[in-house]
Amino acid sequence: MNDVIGLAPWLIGIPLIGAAILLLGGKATDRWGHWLGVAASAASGVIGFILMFRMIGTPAEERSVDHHLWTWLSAGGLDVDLGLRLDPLSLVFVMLVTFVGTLIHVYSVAYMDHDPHRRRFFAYLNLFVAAMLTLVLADSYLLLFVGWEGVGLASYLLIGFWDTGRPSARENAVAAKKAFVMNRIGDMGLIAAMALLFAGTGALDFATTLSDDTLGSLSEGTATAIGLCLLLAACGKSAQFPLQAWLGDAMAGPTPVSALIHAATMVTAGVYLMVRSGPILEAAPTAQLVVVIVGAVTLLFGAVVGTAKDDIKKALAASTMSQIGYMMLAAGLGPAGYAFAIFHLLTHGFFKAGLFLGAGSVMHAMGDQTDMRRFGGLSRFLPITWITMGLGWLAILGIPPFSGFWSKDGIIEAAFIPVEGQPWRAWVFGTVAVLGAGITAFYMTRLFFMTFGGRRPRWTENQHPHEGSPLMWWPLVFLGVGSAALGLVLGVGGTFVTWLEPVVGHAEHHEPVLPVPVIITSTLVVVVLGALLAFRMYAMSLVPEEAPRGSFLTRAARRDLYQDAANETLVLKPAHGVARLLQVGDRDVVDRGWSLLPQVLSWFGAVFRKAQSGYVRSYAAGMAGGVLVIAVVAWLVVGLGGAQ
Amino acid sequence: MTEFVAPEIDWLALAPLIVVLGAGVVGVLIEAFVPEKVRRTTQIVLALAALAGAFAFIAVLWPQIVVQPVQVVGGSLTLTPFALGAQGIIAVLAFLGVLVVADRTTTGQDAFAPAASAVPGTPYEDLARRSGLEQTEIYPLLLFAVGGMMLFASTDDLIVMFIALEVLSLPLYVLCATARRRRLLSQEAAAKYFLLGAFASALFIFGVALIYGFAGTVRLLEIAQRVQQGLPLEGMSVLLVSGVLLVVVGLLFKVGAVPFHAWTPDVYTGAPTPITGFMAACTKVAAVAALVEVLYRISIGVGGVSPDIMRQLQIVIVVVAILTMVVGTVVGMVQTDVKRLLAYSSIAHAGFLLVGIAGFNAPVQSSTLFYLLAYGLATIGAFAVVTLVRERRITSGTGEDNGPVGEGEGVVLGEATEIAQWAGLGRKAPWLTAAFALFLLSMAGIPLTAGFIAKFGAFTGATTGGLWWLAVLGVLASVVAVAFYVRVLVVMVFQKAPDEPESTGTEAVEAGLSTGSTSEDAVPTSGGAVSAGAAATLTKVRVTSAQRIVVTVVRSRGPAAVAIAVCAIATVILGVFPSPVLGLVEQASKFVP
Amino acid sequence: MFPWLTVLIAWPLVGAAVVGLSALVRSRTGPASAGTGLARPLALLFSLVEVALLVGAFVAFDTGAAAEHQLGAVHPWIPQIGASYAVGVDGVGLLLVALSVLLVPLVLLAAWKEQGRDEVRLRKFVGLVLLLQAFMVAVFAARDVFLFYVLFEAMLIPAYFLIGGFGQGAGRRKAAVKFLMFSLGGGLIMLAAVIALYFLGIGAGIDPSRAFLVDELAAIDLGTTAERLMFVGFFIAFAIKAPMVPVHSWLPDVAGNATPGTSTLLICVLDKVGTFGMLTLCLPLFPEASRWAAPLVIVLAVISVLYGAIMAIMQTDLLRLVGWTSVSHFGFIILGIFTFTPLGTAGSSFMMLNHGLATGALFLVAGFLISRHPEKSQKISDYSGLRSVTPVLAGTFLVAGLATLSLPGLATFVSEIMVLIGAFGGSPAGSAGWAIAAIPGVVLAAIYVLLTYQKIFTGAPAAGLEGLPDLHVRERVVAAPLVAGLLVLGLVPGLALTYVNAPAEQSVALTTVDEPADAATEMGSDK
Amino acid sequence: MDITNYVVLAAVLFAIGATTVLLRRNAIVVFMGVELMLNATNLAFVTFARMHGDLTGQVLAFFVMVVAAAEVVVGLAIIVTIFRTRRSASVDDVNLLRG
Repeated sequence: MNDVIGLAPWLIGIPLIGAAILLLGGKATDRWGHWLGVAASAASGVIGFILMFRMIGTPAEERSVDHHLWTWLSAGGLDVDLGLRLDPLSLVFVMLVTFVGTLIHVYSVAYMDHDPHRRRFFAYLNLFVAAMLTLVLADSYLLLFVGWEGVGLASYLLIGFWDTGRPSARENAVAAKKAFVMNRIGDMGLIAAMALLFAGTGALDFATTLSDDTLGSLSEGTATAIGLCLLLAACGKSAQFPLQAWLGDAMAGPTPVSALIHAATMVTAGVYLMVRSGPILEAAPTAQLVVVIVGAVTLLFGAVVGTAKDDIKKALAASTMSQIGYMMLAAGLGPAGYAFAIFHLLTHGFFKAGLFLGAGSVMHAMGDQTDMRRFGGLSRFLPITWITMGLGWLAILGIPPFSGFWSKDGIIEAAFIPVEGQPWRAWVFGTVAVLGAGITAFYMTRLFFMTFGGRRPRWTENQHPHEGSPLMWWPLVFLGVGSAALGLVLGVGGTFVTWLEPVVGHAEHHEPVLPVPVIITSTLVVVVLGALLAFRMYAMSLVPEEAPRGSFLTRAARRDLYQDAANETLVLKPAHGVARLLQVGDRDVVDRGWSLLPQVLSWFGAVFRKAQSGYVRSYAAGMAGGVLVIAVVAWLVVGLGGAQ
Repeated sequence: MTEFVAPEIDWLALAPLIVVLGAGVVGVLIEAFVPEKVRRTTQIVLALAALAGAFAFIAVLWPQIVVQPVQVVGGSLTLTPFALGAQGIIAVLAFLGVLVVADRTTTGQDAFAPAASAVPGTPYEDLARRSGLEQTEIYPLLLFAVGGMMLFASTDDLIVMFIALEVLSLPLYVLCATARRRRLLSQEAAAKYFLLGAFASALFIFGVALIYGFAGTVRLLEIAQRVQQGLPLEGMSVLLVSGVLLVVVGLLFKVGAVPFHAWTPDVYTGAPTPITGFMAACTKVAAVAALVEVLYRISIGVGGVSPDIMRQLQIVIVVVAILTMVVGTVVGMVQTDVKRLLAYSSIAHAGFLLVGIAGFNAPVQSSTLFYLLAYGLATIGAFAVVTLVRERRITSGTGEDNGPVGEGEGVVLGEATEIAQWAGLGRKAPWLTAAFALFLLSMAGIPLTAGFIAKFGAFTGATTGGLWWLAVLGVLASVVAVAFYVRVLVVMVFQKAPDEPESTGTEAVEAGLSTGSTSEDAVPTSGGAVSAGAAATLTKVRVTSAQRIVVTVVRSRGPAAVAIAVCAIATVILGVFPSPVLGLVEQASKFVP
Repeated sequence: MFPWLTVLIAWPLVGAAVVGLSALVRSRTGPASAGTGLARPLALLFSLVEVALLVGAFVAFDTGAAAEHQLGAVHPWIPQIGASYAVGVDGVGLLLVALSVLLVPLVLLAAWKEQGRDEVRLRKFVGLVLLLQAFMVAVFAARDVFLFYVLFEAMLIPAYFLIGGFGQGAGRRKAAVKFLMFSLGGGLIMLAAVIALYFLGIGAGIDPSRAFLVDELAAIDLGTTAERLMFVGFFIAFAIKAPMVPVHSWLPDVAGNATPGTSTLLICVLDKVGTFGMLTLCLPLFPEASRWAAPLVIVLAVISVLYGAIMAIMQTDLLRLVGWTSVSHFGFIILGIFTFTPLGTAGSSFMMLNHGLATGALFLVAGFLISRHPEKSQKISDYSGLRSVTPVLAGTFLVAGLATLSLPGLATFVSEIMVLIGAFGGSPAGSAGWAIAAIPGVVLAAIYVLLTYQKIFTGAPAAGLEGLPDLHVRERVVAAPLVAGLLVLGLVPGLALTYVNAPAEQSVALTTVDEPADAATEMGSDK
Repeated sequence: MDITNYVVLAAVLFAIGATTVLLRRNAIVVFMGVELMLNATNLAFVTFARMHGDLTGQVLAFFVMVVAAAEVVVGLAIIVTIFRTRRSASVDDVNLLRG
């Protein structure tokens, strides 16, 4: 391992350099810039492979290596190295990020072909890859935070990529800002968590903070506080309830961005944080419970929203939200769930990326149309897209043997594992998980058939949908295969679980409250029911081109269950009121208060000035009076002094 | 047949006085015998030489005085280092003052009326002006005043002090009345100054009488001894206290402390500006020096034996100091006329000086001397600048000629003393403005100028005397003071000069009204020049005849420029490297005055 | 040893004088208003040589003893009143000296075209800048309370003329006066405390001819009441300078009316005197009183953080906005200083440097932007969609903005996180709570930066702005060093932390020991 | 006769003089008030001289007279000039300078 460890920094370095070249290089790099971007991403992918390969070669207990680069921050008892931690967990992410990332780079070469600023786009993509790798490779919370906000920045730049020169430019910019700010709200949690950690353990690096003896020294209260702060951060980054509002708007970015950042990798960083901080959470059961609840709520929330969206990207975004809800839920279940959380994260990374890219190629074919009510019957025109998305669809439904099944089913089983003292938990969360699976089946089927199925196309005649260039559909194929096979490869015999054990620890086997076969079958039944329902509604019958008014629930779901309205009324309006108040206060109280001073003085001045009447006699009188007054004062004071 | 025994007199100690007063006498003779062409030059040279000589003698005297103070003719002249220092400062400032007085500027006119006795606007006056008469008597008068001041600052004998008071006052009364322009104001200033001054000196001398009644002597040190011995008769303390009080009041009047300040703004405004500068600087030095001597000799002179007396005096000074600072600064804030503003600033400075003096401890003497020097330099410099900022009237038809016309067309009139008129001076005359700004900053006590070191010393003095709260008050007061200096700064440096004629014309008219300016230059026809009422009519005249008044800066013929430069440089040097001078004045506090 | 600081102080003075005299040269060779004269190149030359001198100073500085004051000299100045010319810098002082030395050439470059062809104004401007630089270097180096006070007040004068004489805003005169009055007011209150210090010092047996040396004064034990009173006197002056709510009113006006260059020098360097004074005068001289006042100060600091940020969000004037952000940042700095943790204090010291770089960059870039507008408008609403018109400008602005919102990877982040984490473990009561309360500041920062960026650079280009030129070379040269510095210090903060750690440890030690006098003596002794 | 009477008389005279200064408009009369104050002073001097039994006080009285005379010269000169300009000797008319 140690012979190749030196390569690790280049995982981050190469894309970073790529981004730098593309940004500083200016127009000169326009011609070949995009290929440089692809190359950079691919290069770190290769390095990732090498490291992965060597790590598989090493015995399990030696699979966690900290590679120290240089002392980053050393002051007042806080010593943080700039160091990378390579272990199974981080390498899984490295593989995901670089592999999917590279595919999406390639896809973008074609997708962004006509965009004058393609170079900038690739610079941002590389920046993202570098930041994401920093996030997952960091060996301390502080460095993790650097990647954490780095991906936030990249996401900001990419969501707002089209922030000028288009009718929707301003909206895109606003969406980007919204994403960044809501992420920052989560980041407050990470900062607070770091403060608590430093106060509690005197360090911020994983090696120290996550070791058992340090955690033993932490009181459960502190641990809970830290856990909840971390959860807040995770919610911001992973669009979990209640900080989920930004993800839908984030779809304003180019589709490859949605695929890479807002489906496959960045949004799952929250899950990574949870799993990485597993030891802390285990020291704080309350925090764990909250994590599970947040996960459960979000997975339902996302699923419900997904059922009503007509915009294909927004529907996928909602589904992402919901799927991450599953991962969160798993991450809250302790060692039993960690592995499946990451596993689902991995598989989801593939099939969701595939679905997004598919959606992208559909939009590409339909002239950037995103409304599914304007699609339909595309299977004939976009066969490759149809098939690959189909694989993704089956995967996300969790139909065996497609990859989703292996990961999601694991999570559902884990959800059913009873917690001593709280028997209700297993039932509640288990049911939620199953229910979620059903709804997922419904909206994904809806999406799939509204797009490809249906009796007759719902687009105008002058559109001639066709597959994009090979650069676009090859990545689709790769991802499709991945969505189909990955689960089988890694899932059978728990390969993946054992692979992660060095990091997340071994989960001794618990029996779920229901026998496993029962769970599996019931889940499948629910899923199939959901799918059939959707098939009946959107494949068998006609889909109206204009969205019907729908039930209250539908309308609510279309509007993301009024999350924006809630934020508006609960947060923004009051905050704005406060701000206005402050503004007025500063102008009319503070500032005026200060300016009052000279006014008062000059008023006195004007008064005294009257005494200067110009009459000699009054001057003389003043003098005489002065003499008397002073005499009296002198006498009085001394008199008093004598009295003492 | 007893033979005559000549008194033992230390002539060297008297030399500075003798030189100055003697020169004054000679000056009178010059008026009589020297032909008119060279008279002015002779007078100027004589005056400057006398002051320089006096200073030379003082320099010679200094080493021996700091070792051992001397009393000449039984204390009528008592040279302590403090007194001698005061004399030196007076000599220096007077020298600079004379330079400013002597400057005729490129207009060829000095600031004094050709025939002060002539009624404004009469044909006789016109004649006097046309024939280029000049009143060179001002120089002997100045010398007499300086002599009086030097004596005033350095005597132990209250009567001598009284005489010195008159010797310095009477010439000033006269000088105030001799302004070339705004004659009415000038005369009014003289009248007010005289009446109030006479009143004050009456109070002073009555106080002396009472003290004499108590002590049977008018020598401060002896008085102090009497105080020490205790009261000869019951109820005599009343005599002493009220007597000292009256004497102090008489001095505070000269210092210009509230509530005895009322004359200051009017006189400073009305008097010819060079005289104002001279007066503001030198008189204050003399008066403060005398005040310190009286107070300290009586109170701590013999070891502060009578706490009551000391306490009462301290209270008087503290009360007056507070009043003076407050009134000086606060009223200064609302002034619109530069000369008046400087007058109020001098009142405020009297307050700060008193804050130091109120500390009642020997070291204060040296800080006081330094303060007086710093203040005097800034004041003379500032007023010198004022003399160069003039109004220029530009008429369609070239008006009646009065005095040669400066560069550019139109007629140069009196000083433009409205602060508003100073707008844009920074562009017209950057160096002059810079100097004036420097003087203002020094008065405001901004570090790296002499004024700051001075203020620091004063407040330190108060704190040494245990009056730290008074020091804090002083600090707050100086914040306010800063405010009105800054106001002038803003106008001069940042504001643009108004260009369009109408506005300036009317502005100047308003200026004329508010300062009651009825300068005979502005209106040769005597009709209007009676009172403010008439001033209104003459403004109509101005507006109707489309004349415009613009503000110009006349070039100095040299002396004034030298004075300004010296003041400016000295102000900076005393601010950055004050230690040599501080070292000198520090010796002044070796002895109780 | 070579008196580096004295040279660093003297050189700009020489520069100012030479620039002033260059007037004569011009007037002999030709009309003074003819095109660009000697003033600018001369000034730039002097400021660059100054930078070279600074390098020498850094080389000579022994980082091993960063807590001690080095490179200095002590000479009697006004022995009669006990003032000496005593200079010397510890790590923090050195960094701030560096800041004031490095920003000046950039400001001069940025203002290269500002005064147009008006040679006279130009000469005044650069002359004043050099003068101000000398004062700033000196004030950060002063080790004598009297000297410090003198410079503290004296540097207001050039600043005053820079604000009032060269601003764009109509209200610049009022702003200048407001600035001067606020600062002088605070300064004079401080003067009272200085005088009191003088007496107590002499009372405690300090040699009256050198009664103002900080190290000696720190060694004496002033009575509790007196110490607290004097602390208040000093602190008010510093709080006004810092600027801290509620005595901040002068800052937005100045920022909104002065030229960006002036604001840079003023807010990014000169105002640091406030926090620097708190750190190097209040704590050593009045440790007990500092502890006594800390709880209140912390509250005010946190209020400043949030207040400044919220006000920044509400601004419509670009430069005022940047000014308000500084109120917020100074809040962080003060928070770090008065929670008495090595980490927090080091963070604050580091932040003084970073804020200078970040806000400086923001001010200057904003200046470039405004100078491009046909009406030189400062209203944010007058701009729109410029990202496509002037991409480089937009990028630079964004980077500067990200530095202002302290994005990880940039130096500002390191210092801010140090302050927050440090403050959380602070010793005064309630530090943790207030540290948490300050964290929302980071969200507000994100809002005011990104909102501004969104309004100015995104959407459809505003009418009349389509043709604006992008940053040209001179302007890129100005922005590059700042951005580079922020990046480097963000990745290798150790470069700066080696200078601030030891002083931080020490000043915390001062405030944590029970008997202030002891700590003071050992501090005095290790000089 | 008790010495107090003399002192009181002096004081009364002084007060009358002061009152005159404060109350009368005519500059000449005002000035006469001042002179009256000076003479009250003289009386006091002489009285105290007698009391202390030394001549200093009496000599001082002469000094005061001389000074008074000098004041008269200058004072009348000024007052007369003003009178000639304004045709009025009322001190209340000379108030262009104020504020």
